Amino acid sequence: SDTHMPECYTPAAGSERVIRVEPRRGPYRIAVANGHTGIPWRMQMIRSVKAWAAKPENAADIAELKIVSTGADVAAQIAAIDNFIQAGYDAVAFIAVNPKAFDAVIRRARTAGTVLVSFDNPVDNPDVVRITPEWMEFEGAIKTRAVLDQMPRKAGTVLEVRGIPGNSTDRDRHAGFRQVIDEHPEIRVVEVVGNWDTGTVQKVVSDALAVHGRFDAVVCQHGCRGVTNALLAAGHPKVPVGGDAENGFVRALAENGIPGISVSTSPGQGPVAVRAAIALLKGESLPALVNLPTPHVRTADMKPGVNYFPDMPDTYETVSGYAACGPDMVFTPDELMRQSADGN
Amino acid sequence: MIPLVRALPRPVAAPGPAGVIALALVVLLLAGGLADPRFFSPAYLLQQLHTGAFLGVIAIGAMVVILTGHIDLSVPWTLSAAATFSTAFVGAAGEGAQGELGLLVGLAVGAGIGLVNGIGVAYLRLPSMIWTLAVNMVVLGVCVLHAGLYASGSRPSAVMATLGGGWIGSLVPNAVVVWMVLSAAAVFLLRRTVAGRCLYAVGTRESAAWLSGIDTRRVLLGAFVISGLCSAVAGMLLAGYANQAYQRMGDPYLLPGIAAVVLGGTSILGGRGSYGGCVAGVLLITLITSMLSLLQVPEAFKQIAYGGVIILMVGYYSRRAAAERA
Amino acid sequence: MIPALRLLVRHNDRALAAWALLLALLLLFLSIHPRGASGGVLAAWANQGVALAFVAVGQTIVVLTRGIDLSAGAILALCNCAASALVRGDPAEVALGIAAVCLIGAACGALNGLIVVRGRIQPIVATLATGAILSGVALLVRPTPGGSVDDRLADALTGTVGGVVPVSLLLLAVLVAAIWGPVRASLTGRTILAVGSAEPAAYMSGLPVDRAKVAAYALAGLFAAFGGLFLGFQTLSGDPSVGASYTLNSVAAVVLGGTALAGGAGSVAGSIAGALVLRTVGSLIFFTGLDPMAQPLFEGAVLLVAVALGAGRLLRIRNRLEVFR
Amino acid sequence: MPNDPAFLALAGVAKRYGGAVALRDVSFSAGRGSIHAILGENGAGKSTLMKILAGAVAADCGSVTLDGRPLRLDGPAAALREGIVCIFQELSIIPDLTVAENICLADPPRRRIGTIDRGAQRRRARAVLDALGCGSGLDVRARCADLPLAKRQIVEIAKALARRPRVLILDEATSALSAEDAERVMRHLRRLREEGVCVLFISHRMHEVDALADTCSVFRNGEHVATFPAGSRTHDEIVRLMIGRSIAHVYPPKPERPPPAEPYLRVRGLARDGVLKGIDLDVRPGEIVGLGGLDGQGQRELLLALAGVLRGTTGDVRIGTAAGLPSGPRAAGGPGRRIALIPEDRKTEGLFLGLSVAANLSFAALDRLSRCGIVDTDAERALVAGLAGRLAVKAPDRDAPVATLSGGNQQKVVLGKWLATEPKLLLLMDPTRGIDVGTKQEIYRLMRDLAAAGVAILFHSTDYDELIGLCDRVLVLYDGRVAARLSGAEITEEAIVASALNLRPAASAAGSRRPHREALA
Ligand SMILES: Nc1ncnc2c1ncn2[C@@H]1O[C@H](COP(=O)(O)OP(=O)(O)OP(=O)(O)O)[C@@H](O)[C@H]1O
Ligand SMILES: Nc1ncnc2c1ncn2[C@@H]1O[C@H](COP(=O)(O)OP(=O)(O)OP(=O)(O)O)[C@@H](O)[C@H]1O
Ligand SMILES: [Mg+2]
Ligand SMILES: [Mg+2]
Repeated sequence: SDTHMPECYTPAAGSERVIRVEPRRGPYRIAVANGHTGIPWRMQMIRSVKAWAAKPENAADIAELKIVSTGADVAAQIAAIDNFIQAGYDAVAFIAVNPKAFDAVIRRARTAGTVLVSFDNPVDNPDVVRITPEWMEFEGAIKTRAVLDQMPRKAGTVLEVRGIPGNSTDRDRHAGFRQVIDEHPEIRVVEVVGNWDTGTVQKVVSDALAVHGRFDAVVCQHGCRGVTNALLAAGHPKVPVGGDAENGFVRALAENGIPGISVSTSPGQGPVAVRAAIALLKGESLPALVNLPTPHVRTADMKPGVNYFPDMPDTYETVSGYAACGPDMVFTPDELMRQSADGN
Repeated sequence: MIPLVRALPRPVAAPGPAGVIALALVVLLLAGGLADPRFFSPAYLLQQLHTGAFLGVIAIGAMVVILTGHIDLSVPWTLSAAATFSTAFVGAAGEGAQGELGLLVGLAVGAGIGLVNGIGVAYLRLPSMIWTLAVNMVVLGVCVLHAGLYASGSRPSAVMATLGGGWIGSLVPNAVVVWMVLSAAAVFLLRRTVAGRCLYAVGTRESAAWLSGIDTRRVLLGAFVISGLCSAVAGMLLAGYANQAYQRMGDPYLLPGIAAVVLGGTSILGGRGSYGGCVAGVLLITLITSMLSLLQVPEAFKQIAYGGVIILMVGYYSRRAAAERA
Repeated sequence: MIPALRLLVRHNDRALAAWALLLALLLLFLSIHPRGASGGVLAAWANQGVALAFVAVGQTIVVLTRGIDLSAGAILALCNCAASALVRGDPAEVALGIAAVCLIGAACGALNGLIVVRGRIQPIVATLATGAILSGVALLVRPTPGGSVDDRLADALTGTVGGVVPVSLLLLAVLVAAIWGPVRASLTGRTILAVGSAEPAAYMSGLPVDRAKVAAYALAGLFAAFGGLFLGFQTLSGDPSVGASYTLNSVAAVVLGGTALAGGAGSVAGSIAGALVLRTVGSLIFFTGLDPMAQPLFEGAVLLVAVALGAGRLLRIRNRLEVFR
Repeated sequence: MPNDPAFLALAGVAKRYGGAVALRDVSFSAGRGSIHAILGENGAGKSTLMKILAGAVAADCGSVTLDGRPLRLDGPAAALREGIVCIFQELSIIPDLTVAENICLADPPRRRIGTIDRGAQRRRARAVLDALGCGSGLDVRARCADLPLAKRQIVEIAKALARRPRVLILDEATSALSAEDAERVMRHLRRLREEGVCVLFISHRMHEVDALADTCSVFRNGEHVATFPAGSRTHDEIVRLMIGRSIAHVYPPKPERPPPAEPYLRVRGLARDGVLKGIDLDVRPGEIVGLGGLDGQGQRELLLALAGVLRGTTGDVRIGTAAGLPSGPRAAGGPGRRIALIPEDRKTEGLFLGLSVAANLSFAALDRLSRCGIVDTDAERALVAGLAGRLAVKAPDRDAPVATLSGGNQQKVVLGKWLATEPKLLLLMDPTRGIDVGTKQEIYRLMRDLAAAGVAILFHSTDYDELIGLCDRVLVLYDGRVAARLSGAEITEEAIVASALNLRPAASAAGSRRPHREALA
């Protein structure tokens, strides 16, 4: 079966399932239900959704775009989706606070005919389109392997900086890391928990350096600016570091010539998900589980103004969108910054 | 100096909080050292002091508020807000002298939030646990809105960077020096000044203090402003340490701050507690957290150990206090 | 009897105020809701608040003893995880599972009570510690979100009766009336109030102080378990990190409901209103055309104002010493 | 019933608190159907002994037998089960519960299912209060927190009686009662004696002891020094047993005529909704003015209003150089007015129980003891030493928490705390509550000396002796108004009682006559 824009909405390996709904005529009422508040990534995601929707060619399809952030409480997010269903929205795109918690509301959505699209932290439910990086590949095949490549000798100690315990994404990314690193039995792994928080990462990495003295590479999930900070503060030799795509981290790699790789889960997922919802409403079919191409760049290839932005905040996500998903999916910083206080 | 309460019970001289924690620290280090001799390395211990300093500064504010029998739950976002706005100012004003005014901006933010906390608790007589929680949410909202409106800079000024991340030679982290200076100030405040006496008195029995001619409302207000300032200082130090201000940077500090004060033997009901214990508490918490994570202990067991330590220590203090009473 | 009525109103004025506030907010919410007041909307509204309301009820009972339970969220999370492992299979198994989860909650609560009573540790500290321990245990039970919960029962409990009245609200009312009602009217209930009002006096008067305290914390644990169970029915799964936001919100609900943290006086009903108020404020942002960046500020500000309403009592104060009560 | 003299017997009871010995090897017995007075100076160990009987404090050693059976008194509940009911110096009622709930606190009438029958509870409460005779004007549905101290003390007593005690202990339970209520309570105690109850009775008011006790036991420094039939010894002998010296005159001589100075306090038409209805009064420097009257006629409100504690009080007031009422204690204590209010309830208003004796004594005066906010600890030490000596505070040491002092000594600390501010106008609310004769004498002398030094003193007391013995002038309040202004020779018990009941003096004879006595000696 041929699905919509396969170069962008690539089906996950081994998932044949395709989703298609009764087409209906636009323009559509779309809602985005975000969870956690006060996190830069989420804010940029919201911005890029608005930026995308503001483009005239897309605006035509959208009668109403409602974006809410319900915070960490799963009950609140479920209520938000229920309310959008009740209010007769055509589609709801959401980042689940917890991938297991939405089966009931997904059923209610199906009966009510509301299209759900889950992204970034996808729900474990085959009945909705789920758009996500392939976390194991993301952390393993791409990030960890790149780090290994840049290690002069594939031996010694590698420091893994993990995310928030009990979170399924952390679990998958750790698995991906392990999958690759275990191919090298001579490499010893030291594991610390950074909670995806720059300050905590810096603290635990500094501790690890103080105790273990020296590492041959570092693989970090998020908040990786903390890794470079710690390494530089300790005058540690410049070993390969794999990390996120926050402006601060990429800059630190580039400007200090630290070998490594920046792998991005871009906030551009937001508009990609919204566009998927609209495509479904228009009658296009999509794979049930979409794996987004994973943008990444090695230190050697980093260019200012392209891969990092000296005059943007350190928390700015340098990869604003998915080029593979078409020209309308890449955003310039000021394009995003313009999407701010205007109500919706 | 007339002690506010008898330092040690005359008959049974069981060690006080500071003593016990010192003991615990030694035990901890020995245990850790056996597990891995590198825990003894001066580099590691200095590292602990360095990260402890941020918690220590926060604990000063927390202790002052707790002494009055209240609590300040607005620490996380007061810290983030001070860091965010001070660095934003630096970004706008540019590096150099005028950029350093960002320090004042940060302090102003902290003092302002402390003022709001204090007005609610002291003048409107609202329960601190809820009022400061609400204030925390409002500040979060302000920060989110600010970040939503402006792509402002998030990089610390030179001074912030030096104080937060720099070292004197490679001997002492500057943050530790800051902590020590503030500690000295705190000790002086608590032991030698009228204000200090008022803190204890209000924490023991506010009505009696009021009838004694103290404007207890101003005392409470002051306590919360101090707390706000401490959070602000910690925020800017942290921004200097991490070379950036970022949202939610304060989240990891609320509960450890309170726990450190309580482990230090300060009564959560107010009116009782000494600063020495507070410092010891900070060191203990910092060391435990760091060692457990380095020993690769799974999060679940970290949490369990954390809670266990608190129960054991505080349980010991209360038994000791009881022994003192009868 | 009129004077009795007047006393009743005077002693519950703050709870009544909370209900009034809730009503106002709910009407506002329904009026801006594109769908208006329908069974589904009401169900979604109620379901979102009920778990917090359960926790708040338990929290109130502890606060009445002048204590506080900062482990409520952890107990809720633990019970939610337990539910995701136990509440499934044939009806008998489901029933047993529910019983087991309630037992776990009550046991955790009783543990808190024992630590407070035997260890002579301040409740806020003791429960802070047990909270850490229990969330650790929750992580052991379910390292990551998962499990499953009987979905037939779940649908029944999260739906409506006659397409109008949310089942969850009825469930809340019935459980609270059936459990707290009798206790409140017993000597234990009186002791719970007395302890919060003047513990030494209660002890001197020969009231069963320790028993009452342990009972209060056990009840708090039980109601937190209800909350965890209900979340399980809502999410059909268990999540070790689900409790984080519940602890302090439950305390906020208690205060909004007019129960003094100083203990001694207050009402469970008020706290239920307080919990639903908190959730309704959250729901308002769904349909107010508020910029997402401004939503957190809006929520915070509304809560701030709601809390500040409590300052009204100062106006009534004639004797300034009452300020300190 | 047989009136066996050893109905309640203690043998070899001792109790030490850390260093301080509260009781050493006390043996003591009391008979059924008797009223047994326990006498002793502050800190003698009376309360400790009673707390041991009530199970509130565990003795270090020794035994207690009741009706020949040895008792295990672990906790108040145990003692109450044995029928030992204690009314403590520190009130033990629950402020947030109603009068009825308090009176039936621990064993309320219950329905079959175990829930409390609130109707029956109200009826029982009423019955007890009526039996006591103090129930009038006390709504059993009222929250106790809303009641004045005296009413709360009545509830406390009713609560104890509701438990049908075999042994009833009153530890200064009448200290805050107006003479009338005290009278009623005593009448009821006599009735209980007839019913065979063993009553132990602690009071520092000798006339109450005279009026009630059959037997007296005197304690001193934690030792049981003597037991004798009431009336077999003169007050002077008893006092000597208590404090080891005799006191010739309790009250210092009054100066001939009050000094002709300008009034320091001048009040005209002081009013506050329903409680104060236009009060005029002057207090001159060097003058001690007493406030008498039945309980709750506005005495407390008057003093609180003058200290700025009450809002919404109107009237033309001039204090020292300042006009108008202070806006709060801070303003009251300020340079303009120099008022010190000795509050009524030492535990919640007077003291910081958790803080040391020294910190308490110096606290109110800290601004005098500090330069630009920094405490001058030497000056503080000196001040504390001075006060502690002057008031003979009996404490293990000055750094001990005030909570560990005996009731009377806590009261002394309260006094000292405010004397440290060197006030010009002293407002005293029942300052000698629970203070032993010896100390009372010292305090009276202290007040007289202060007056002589030019301090104006306004002094509210529930004890007529004090008003008569100490005051230059006495204002008797009735229903928020001044019912009588007595001075010099007019200050007699009859006159006070009469105007307190708002009667003509003649009629008073019928009212409340008490066995007349001269003031201790
Ligand atoms: N909790 C305590 N801790 C330490 N010492 C105490 C404590 N309670 C009482 N004491 C000491 O025991 C002694 C006796 O105290 P107690 O209260 O029995 O005196 P009292 O006879 O009741 O005096 P008063 O007439 O003033 O009430 C006093 O010296 C007091 O300081
Ligand atoms: N020291 C204090 N601490 C806390 N609250 C206080 C204090 N003093 C007064 N209050 C209360 O705070 C509010 C403002 O007090 P304040 O005394 O300033 O009012 P005010 O305008 O002076 O009163 P009035 O109108 O009677 O003069 C009042 O409710 C008062 O009861
Ligand atoms: Mg006594
Ligand atoms: Mg006494």
